[in-house]
Amino acid sequence: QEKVKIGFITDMSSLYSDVDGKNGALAIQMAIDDFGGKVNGKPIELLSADHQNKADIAATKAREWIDTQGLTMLFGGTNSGTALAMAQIANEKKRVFMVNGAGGSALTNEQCTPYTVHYAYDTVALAKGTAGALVDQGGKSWFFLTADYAFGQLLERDAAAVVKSKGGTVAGAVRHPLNASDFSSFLLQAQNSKAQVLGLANAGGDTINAIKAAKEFGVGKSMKMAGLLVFITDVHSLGLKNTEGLLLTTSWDWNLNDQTRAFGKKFFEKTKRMPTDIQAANYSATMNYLKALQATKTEDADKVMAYLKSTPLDDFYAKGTIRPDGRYVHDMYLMQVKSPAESKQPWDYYKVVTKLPGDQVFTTKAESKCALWK
Amino acid sequence: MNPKNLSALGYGLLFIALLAAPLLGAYPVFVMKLMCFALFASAFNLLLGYTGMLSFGHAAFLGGAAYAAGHSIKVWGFTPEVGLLLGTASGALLGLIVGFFAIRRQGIYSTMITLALAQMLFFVCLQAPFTGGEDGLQGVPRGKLFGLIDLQNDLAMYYVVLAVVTAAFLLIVRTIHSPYGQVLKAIKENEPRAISLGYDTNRFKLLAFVLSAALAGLAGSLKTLVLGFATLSDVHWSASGHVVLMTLVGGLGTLSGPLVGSAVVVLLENKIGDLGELLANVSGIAWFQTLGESVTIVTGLIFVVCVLAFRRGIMGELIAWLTRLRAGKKA
Amino acid sequence: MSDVILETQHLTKEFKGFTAVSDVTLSVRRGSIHALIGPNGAGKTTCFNLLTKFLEPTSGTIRFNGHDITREAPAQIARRGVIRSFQISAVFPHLTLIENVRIGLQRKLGTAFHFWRSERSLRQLDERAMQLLTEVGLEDLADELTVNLPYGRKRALEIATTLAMEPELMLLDEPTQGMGHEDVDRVTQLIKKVSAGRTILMVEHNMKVISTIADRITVLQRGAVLAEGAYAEVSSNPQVMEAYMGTTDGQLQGAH
Amino acid sequence: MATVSANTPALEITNLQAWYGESHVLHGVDIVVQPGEVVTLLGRNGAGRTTTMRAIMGLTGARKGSVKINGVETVGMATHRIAHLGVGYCPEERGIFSSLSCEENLLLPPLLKTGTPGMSVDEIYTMFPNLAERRHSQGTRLSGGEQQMLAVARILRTGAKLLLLDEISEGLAPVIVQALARMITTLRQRGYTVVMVEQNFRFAAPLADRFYVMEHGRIVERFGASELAEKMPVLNELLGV
Amino acid sequence: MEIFGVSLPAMLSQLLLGLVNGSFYAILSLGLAVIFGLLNVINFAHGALFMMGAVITWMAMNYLGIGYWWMLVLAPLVVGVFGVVIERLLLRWIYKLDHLYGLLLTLGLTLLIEGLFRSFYGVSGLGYDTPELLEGATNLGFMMLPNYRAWVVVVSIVVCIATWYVIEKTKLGAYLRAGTENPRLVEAFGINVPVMITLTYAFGAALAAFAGVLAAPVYQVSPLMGQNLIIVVFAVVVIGGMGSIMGSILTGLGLGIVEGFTKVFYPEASSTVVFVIMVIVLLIRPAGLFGKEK
Ligand SMILES: Nc1ncnc2c1ncn2[C@@H]1O[C@H](COP(=O)(O)OP(=O)(O)OP(=O)(O)O)[C@@H](O)[C@H]1O
Ligand SMILES: Nc1ncnc2c1ncn2[C@@H]1O[C@H](COP(=O)(O)OP(=O)(O)OP(=O)(O)O)[C@@H](O)[C@H]1O
Ligand SMILES: [Mg+2]
Ligand SMILES: [Mg+2]
Repeated sequence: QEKVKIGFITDMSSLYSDVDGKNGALAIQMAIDDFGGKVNGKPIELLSADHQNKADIAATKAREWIDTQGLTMLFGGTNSGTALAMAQIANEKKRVFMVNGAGGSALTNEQCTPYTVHYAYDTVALAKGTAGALVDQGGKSWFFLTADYAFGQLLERDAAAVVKSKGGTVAGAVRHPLNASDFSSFLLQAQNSKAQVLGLANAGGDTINAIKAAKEFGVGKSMKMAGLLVFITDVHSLGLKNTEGLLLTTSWDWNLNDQTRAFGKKFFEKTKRMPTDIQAANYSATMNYLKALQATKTEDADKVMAYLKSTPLDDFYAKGTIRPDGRYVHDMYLMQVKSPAESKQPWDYYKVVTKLPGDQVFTTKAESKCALWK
Repeated sequence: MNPKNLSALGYGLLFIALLAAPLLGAYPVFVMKLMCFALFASAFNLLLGYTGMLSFGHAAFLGGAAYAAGHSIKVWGFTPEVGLLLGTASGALLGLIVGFFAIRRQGIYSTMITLALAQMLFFVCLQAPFTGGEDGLQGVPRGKLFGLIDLQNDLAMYYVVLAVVTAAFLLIVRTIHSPYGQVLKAIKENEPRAISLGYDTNRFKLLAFVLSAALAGLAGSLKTLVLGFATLSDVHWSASGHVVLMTLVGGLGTLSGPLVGSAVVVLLENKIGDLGELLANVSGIAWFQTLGESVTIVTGLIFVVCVLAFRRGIMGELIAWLTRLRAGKKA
Repeated sequence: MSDVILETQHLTKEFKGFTAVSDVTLSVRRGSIHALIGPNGAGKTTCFNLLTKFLEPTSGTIRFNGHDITREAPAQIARRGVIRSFQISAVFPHLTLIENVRIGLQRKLGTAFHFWRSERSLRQLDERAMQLLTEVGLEDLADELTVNLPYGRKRALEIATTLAMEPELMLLDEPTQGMGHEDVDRVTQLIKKVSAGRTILMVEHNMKVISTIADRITVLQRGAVLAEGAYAEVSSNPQVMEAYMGTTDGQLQGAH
Repeated sequence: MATVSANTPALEITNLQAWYGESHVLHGVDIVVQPGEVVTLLGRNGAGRTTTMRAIMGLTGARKGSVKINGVETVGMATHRIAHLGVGYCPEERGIFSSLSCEENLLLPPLLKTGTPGMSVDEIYTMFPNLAERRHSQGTRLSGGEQQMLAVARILRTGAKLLLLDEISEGLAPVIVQALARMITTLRQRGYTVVMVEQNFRFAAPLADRFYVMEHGRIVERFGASELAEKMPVLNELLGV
Repeated sequence: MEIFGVSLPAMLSQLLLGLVNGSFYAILSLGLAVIFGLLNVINFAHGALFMMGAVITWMAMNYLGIGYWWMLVLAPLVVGVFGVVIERLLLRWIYKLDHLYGLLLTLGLTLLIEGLFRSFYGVSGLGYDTPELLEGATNLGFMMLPNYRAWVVVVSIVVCIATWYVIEKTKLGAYLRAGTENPRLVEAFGINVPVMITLTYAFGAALAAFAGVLAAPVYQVSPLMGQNLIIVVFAVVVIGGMGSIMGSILTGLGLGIVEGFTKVFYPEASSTVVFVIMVIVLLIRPAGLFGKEK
């Protein structure tokens, strides 16, 4: 094998293409370039493909790359369905599988494999982070607006559990169908519940439309709004006027410190957008993988995985370790969206409310169903 | 050579090519996927091309069966052959239900009914616990066929798929050239007249629906078995749109059309990135590199071009061309 | 078996307050050619539609061979042997002539749902189909596509297909409409010929045709029966002349 | 626009060819109709008479040759503009609109600026009492014959001076056929030009000034009303009258 | 007072909110019905045209500083012109063919349009603010109704009724209806049918765009915003029966309300309820609520 090939498969044309997409690929390429384009004397090549959110395309592509192109490492993007399908294949074919965009905690839980590294965030961390921190700050009673499918229900369940465990109450929940576009009715129900916090257990367009309608109905005046999965691109498209005061959890923001700002600036120059935490994680994950190759002087997945799991990571993205179940444990942040007045420049949206320690926000050993971590 | 022999020769060559493909280095999983879609498109074409009923909900049969087969194999531990049968049967059952409503109206109304019902199934699959929601039903084992042949082996799996798809295709051919097929043709031409000749046309149309759905279900079950998962995209309406595209590109109402069309569309979907890459390298125009991210745009373009300029589809045009050629020779 | 094959009692059809067929009591004798005539809009076609259940009667009963068929579905009635032709020609345009006729013959084989059987199993019907085509003078065109036929020939084909059903009772709605004289004569003779052994109920405006072949005539007007009887009897009825023929000078002849 | 002099024909067709898709149906038809004439087109089924009418209106696939209406060449003209030259067309298949009531059907064709007003609605209702009675009925719910009446009545209103009538006596009760015959006589007296296609020779014979006989998309015979008697044997042979 | 455990005021407010969604359904299904009527084309692109209306409104605001009120007129105009182009360039060639081809062509067009817009604007959407004049909410006693939503209901009902009147009660409407059945014959009567067809499509497109402008301040403006809506609107059309213009308006509004109530009693089903109703309606009335049996 004369080349090291990294295969990146993500949604480039559909629902989640903004948070990861081709800019996600660009981040990986940036890492490769910064690394010098070569590792162990072999040139590094990035293959990327659009899976259009279809698991079958993702899986066939992955399988084909491994079988016919001799892929060294597989990198999975957004959407848990596609990521899970790829994880199976990476496992079968013994390839390191890095995954960022997908949030499904099953990747390192029920369906964990020895080759998966779940790098950026997962649903458990989002739920625990936001809910835990808010209850601590006095947001005791909650109402959930939940997207009615596995992902939303999971978010709600995890968040509700945290709320209850900390002595809070769940005043109610309304399950809305996916892509519900009109949220006014649900928000009215939320308002009538007189809860203190409105937890948005949904994603993407649903979250955006819910936030917009909340603004219209003045929900924000009587309740605190907490988004369980909100990306900076969502805030960007809604504008601060609509999102001001919204609470959310993220694994990274470009405006945390000088290091992050440096990366943000570099990225912005290429794309005219600030990186999402996923895109930053793509860079970081690639870099650390390449370092592992260099350190182990091999591409053998088992050896590389062993190295990755035994070596603490530390860079502009995060500090932490990769657990036996494949989860990269690092700190997360509870953020609040700034008011238009507070924001000093474009993309300056977040202020840190609290730092959420990694060992508290991710699944605990007791909760884990992953056989590798027993 | 007369057209009949010519087409027999064509199918023969295709079959031999498929037999030899994995030995010649073709990537078996991809070819299997192609065959599944070819069967799906042929099943769809059985309904549209020969009864004139356009179903815009065929994803329901593909996806519904994919889940049923996947679930029964993974969770209940059924053997692959039983799983396939069960998937096919559930396709048929769904076809019976959708068909029951669809045949109550004609033309485009009936189309919209299929779309709406399929959409209902989509919502059910989205929420039902056994489908795994948007994560999909993952990790379906291939198991052992009849407890003997280990399908984990790609090659074994490949020949099983080839056999099943070929058999299903032959069934379609036979159906079209059967007494029943004749009646279907008559109904398509003039339904009131068929009624007045004593045919209960609704039952014929329903059977066509069920047959088509069952075969689509078979395609879905096979696909689950091959790829090891079933996901929401199988039941989404865009999958229904896809199968229409395949049939249209290949040639509606021709037997070989759906085979060719599905190959073209699936190849395009999977290889368009490479194609763009190639074009960019050859022509030096960097824009081509973005082709990989514009699958929908390209798909849309194909639809438009096909409908406007290429209505008979690849095989349809070819057949028409051959006929003209022969007519020219005769004259 | 009684010699009345079809009988209606107080058959009525209303369309939103408009009574198209009102209280029609009709009996058709087995083996006869029975004509239904009347001015435009008298309800003849509607009557046909009721008899074949393409329309649901508002009230009244229809009995065929002694069975009450008032509530049966169109296809069921067809299977009992009541076959109709349409006022507007009804063929399968993209099938060949012989295939058209075969569709009519095929149902009796009982293999109509057999999607696993070969088309070749239908060859056994070809002989009979050719016979029928010959009867209507279309034998030379057996392998033509039906679309390409002129109108008159389509009607002839339609009759051949109807005959294939071996109907006990044939309902013909203006069978000669749109035909040239030659064709009219041919079809008239054809009807006469095929009436052997079966009953025919027909609507026709061409008095020449009626006077030649009809055994019995019922005249409808405004949905109700105005007169009934043999041709000579009906044609001398002044009310009929006034309502239908338009001339009261006693000299009854069709427009043709 | 060409000047309409007294001897400009109302309709002048020269070497008209027409196609449906790839099938060539008219192979050079020549017809001349003077203003105020009633001309009948005879022929067997499928001879191409309907096609001739449709070709005049520009409703066939392709057409070639020349069709002049009041001296104006219409080949290459859009159908709706042909109508505005003062042509009223009553199609063979009647073309009653089911989404319109009987009366809406009647009032549908716009009035043409031909200088002569057409018949008034009252006049029409007097002529066809059935229509008056069923005026609020949905168009296609009328009986076959009623629809036929409506199709004819519809173009009498517009003020079209050249009427193309395709088999209008078809499917009508003898009473109505007689009424139609009277109508055509009246129209002729009022100076209308009429081109009829008729199967029903007895209906057409007393009405027409001149006859054309078509076969296989060509005119094979033409003669005036006065020659009718002597032409009967030929007609018999051609049409089986 | 309570109904099934929900207070009357809450019911009333849900009813009003349902009406807002119903208004969108009504305008969209109306446009679909008009286009289907005359062109015999199931305009799958309706959702994309709706989206274009909204996106153009956003573009005008962000690039040119043209506000909402202007766009209420301009966006339908622009999209209407776009409709003319589509009709002249593409749809024109397929009228004689089976419905299938119209559906496929417009489906392709949808993918194309949405794909293009997406490559420029991504998918997370663009924010659009409520016009100042309609900001705020009115206290109705039982609820705070945002003024903007009230405006949507009123204006869409007015537009719907005006359209209904033109089509069912005027001469122009009679031409449209007749042209729907037999365009060639209508043309033979001297009516310029090709222009009529073009304008009808343009009008349908403009209606969709109008709904898009109305939607911009309510929903997030995004290239995919039409995609899900269009399928629901198809169902509305099947339920209504496409037989009458009034039918599609009433069905649209009615289903909006039913959907609104479902959001209270059984929110999980709120996007399936339309399809369930469709099945029930088809069982009882195969031609739809207002459809005419052929
Ligand atoms: N579906 C319907 N709705 C309302 N009225 C109808 C319907 N069908 C027929 N009619 C009316 O019923 C009357 C009888 O119609 P029918 O078609 O039976 O006449 P007919 O005797 O066949 O006449 P023709 O000789 O002209 O064909 C007509 O006045 C017609 O307008
Ligand atoms: N739409 C069409 N497409 C193809 N061929 C057609 C079409 N309409 C008519 N023809 C053919 O054109 C020829 C002339 O038909 P046309 O309708 O003009 O005859 P006609 O003299 O009016 O006869 P009829 O008495 O049947 O009305 C016939 O052979 C017919 O089959
Ligand atoms: Mg009749
Ligand atoms: Mg004719």
